[in-house]
Amino acid sequence: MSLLLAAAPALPLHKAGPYVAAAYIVFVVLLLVYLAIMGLRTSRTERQLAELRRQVAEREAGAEGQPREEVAA
Amino acid sequence: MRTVAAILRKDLVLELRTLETVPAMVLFSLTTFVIFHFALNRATVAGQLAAGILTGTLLFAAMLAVNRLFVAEREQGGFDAFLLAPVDRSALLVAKALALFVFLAVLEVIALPAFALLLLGPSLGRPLGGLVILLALADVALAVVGTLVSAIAVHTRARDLIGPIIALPLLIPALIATARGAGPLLAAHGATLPAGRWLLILALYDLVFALLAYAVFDFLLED
Amino acid sequence: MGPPPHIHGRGLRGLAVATTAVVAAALALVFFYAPLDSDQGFVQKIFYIHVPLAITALCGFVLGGLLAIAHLRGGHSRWDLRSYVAIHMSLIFAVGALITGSIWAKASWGHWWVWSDPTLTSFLIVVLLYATYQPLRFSIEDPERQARYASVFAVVAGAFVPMNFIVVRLAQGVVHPRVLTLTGGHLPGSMRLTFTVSLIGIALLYATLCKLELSAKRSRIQLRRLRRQLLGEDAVGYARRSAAPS
Amino acid sequence: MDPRPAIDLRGLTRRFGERTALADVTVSLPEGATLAVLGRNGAGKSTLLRILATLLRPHGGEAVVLDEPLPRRAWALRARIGYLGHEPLLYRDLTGRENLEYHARLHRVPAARIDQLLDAVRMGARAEDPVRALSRGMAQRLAVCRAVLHEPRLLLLDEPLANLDPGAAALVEPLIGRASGLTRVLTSHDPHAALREADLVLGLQGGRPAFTAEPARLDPARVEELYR
Repeated sequence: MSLLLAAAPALPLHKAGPYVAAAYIVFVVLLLVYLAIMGLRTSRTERQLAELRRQVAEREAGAEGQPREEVAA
Repeated sequence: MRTVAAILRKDLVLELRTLETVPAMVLFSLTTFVIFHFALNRATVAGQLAAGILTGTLLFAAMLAVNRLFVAEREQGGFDAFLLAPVDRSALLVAKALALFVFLAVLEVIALPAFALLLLGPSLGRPLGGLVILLALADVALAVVGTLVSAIAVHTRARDLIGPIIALPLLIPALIATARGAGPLLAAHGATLPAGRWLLILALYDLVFALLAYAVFDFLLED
Repeated sequence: MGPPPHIHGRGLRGLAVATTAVVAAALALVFFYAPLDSDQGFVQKIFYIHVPLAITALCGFVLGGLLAIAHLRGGHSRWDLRSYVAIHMSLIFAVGALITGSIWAKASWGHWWVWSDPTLTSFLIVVLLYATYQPLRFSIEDPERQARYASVFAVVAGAFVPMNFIVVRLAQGVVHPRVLTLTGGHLPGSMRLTFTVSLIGIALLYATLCKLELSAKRSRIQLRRLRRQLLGEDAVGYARRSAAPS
Repeated sequence: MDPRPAIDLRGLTRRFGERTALADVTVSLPEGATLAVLGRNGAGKSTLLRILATLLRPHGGEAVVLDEPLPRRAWALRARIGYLGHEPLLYRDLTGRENLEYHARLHRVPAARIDQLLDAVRMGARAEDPVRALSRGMAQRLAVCRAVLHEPRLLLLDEPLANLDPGAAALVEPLIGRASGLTRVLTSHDPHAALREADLVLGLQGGRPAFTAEPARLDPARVEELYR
């Protein structure tokens, strides 16, 4: 290991470390931000779906009692 | 071909009558040369710097024409009128690209001597032939890509913005070849002909985009 | 009423598991198996994330163009949706590639940006071009026209990607770290293995995220359609203008 | 020969995004007859005419116009239809004659036809003026010339008399009126005028056909209902 390092004329490990870490952190952060956004969007879709289900159930319950009302055009 | 000629003729007559596009391009170019004179604080430029100023200015001036190219068609029913005729739709692409090419050629006939007069250090006489070949190939690139992008942008809400932001990155390879090819021509005691590879790149670029534009143009007219 | 529809498409779970496994394996190989580069040392580890990101993004752009051809030929909006997702995701990957590339440039050449590197430069041009994809879509209100024009853009830009790389490479001398010669000719076997696994991992990640995005978009489109059918046109309200296909 | 209808629409549908502009329009019009399309603004009249003019492609149903199925044979149809829309489709900075010459070249029509038409609508004296200098009515007369320049068999007229005074309307009558003997589809801001001209009336309400009837058998109340 030390032999290999000695052969490298580039940055030594303690200087190169932060750069490599930064590159991989950028990747992870991008991924996490994207997944967070997707999570928010999915939960919104699910909320709207639940809302829709509730509305449909309400309509069906209402329609049983009385004849269907036509929505005025 | 007759359809292309009819549209081209109509466009040139319209431009002659309204003088909307080419004079604006010429004025823009001249003003830009003056701006470069002050911004660089130089009396004369030569070599790659001169080539960069010239090609950059022509590229931006071309954007003015790209923004205007289809506006009359959109606002005065030219698209409908054309679509109602039993003609090949590619004729519109060819005619508009030719019109844009003519506008650019006229612009350069005025802007090139003006550039030589205002900014260029070395004489323009010797490399003129090579420069004309290079600019002709560059104009084909500008005309083809400009027409394609203009046809896309004219139906967007922010067409004056969408046109240039799409056209400019697409034209960077053409700009690279033109500017790098023109650099040695505009140097003191420079070359008289641009290096073959830049001409080749430009010709290849022209060919690829001409075929691409031809292939996709119909989809921009359909409704 | 049937069971609640699955938000996530078929096969997404398996794909996600495979992606996680390969990415984890790639990271392990990068940090515990691959030898240190003799020229660059530890910094060269960035190579294993930067280059796969860039390659995947570019392939994704071209893929977006191919999907757009399918849309233009068949006229069905599902191809437009696929093309949109491919380009959208590629743009995110491309931004990642640009940032990691910039960090690498700083670490190995001392500058955040180097013009002398044709690959990085052409990559920037491509990103600048594709950055106009969303504004273009957003600027066209009629959804059908939006889809068609976006596809035309995707086809032209997809063909532009390879051409741009050729021209920029011709215009500049090749001053790139030699690990980047992707033929792999110079890479020692262990490095090549690590690189290949990283590339597969990133490509799998791209596929997973595309699938995720695609199924999320589809659910929302379905939801809108259902609301319109069940509750009438008025219940849905005016569609918010959007750059995404609908 | 089997007299196939000039226009044969079955379940024609067209959407704009999520909005349905035209739904399930079925109508059949014999050669030489006139169809009046009535309805409020936004009822789908213009959309129907633009589909027939091959400017919009239908999204559903079948449309056969002059024996040519749309949109597949749109190209072959174009030489035989004359379309007069809301816009005159003339360049404002060209003269009337230049505009007509441009269209004559697109349609491969001899230039002699232009003079003939200009005389017919009494625009000969103003033919060298740019269109921007003309009144709306004069531009509309030029637009009529443009629409019939190539001697179409089918006329699609979207409010053709909107900008014309009675004198000018009389001038264009032989070209686009009943006297032309052509198959016509027209819309009008004045339903009663349209009813006088029509052999068949199609009422549109929110993109859907409300009725299809001959004017003589049409209950006026149903027409009133369209505009309420």
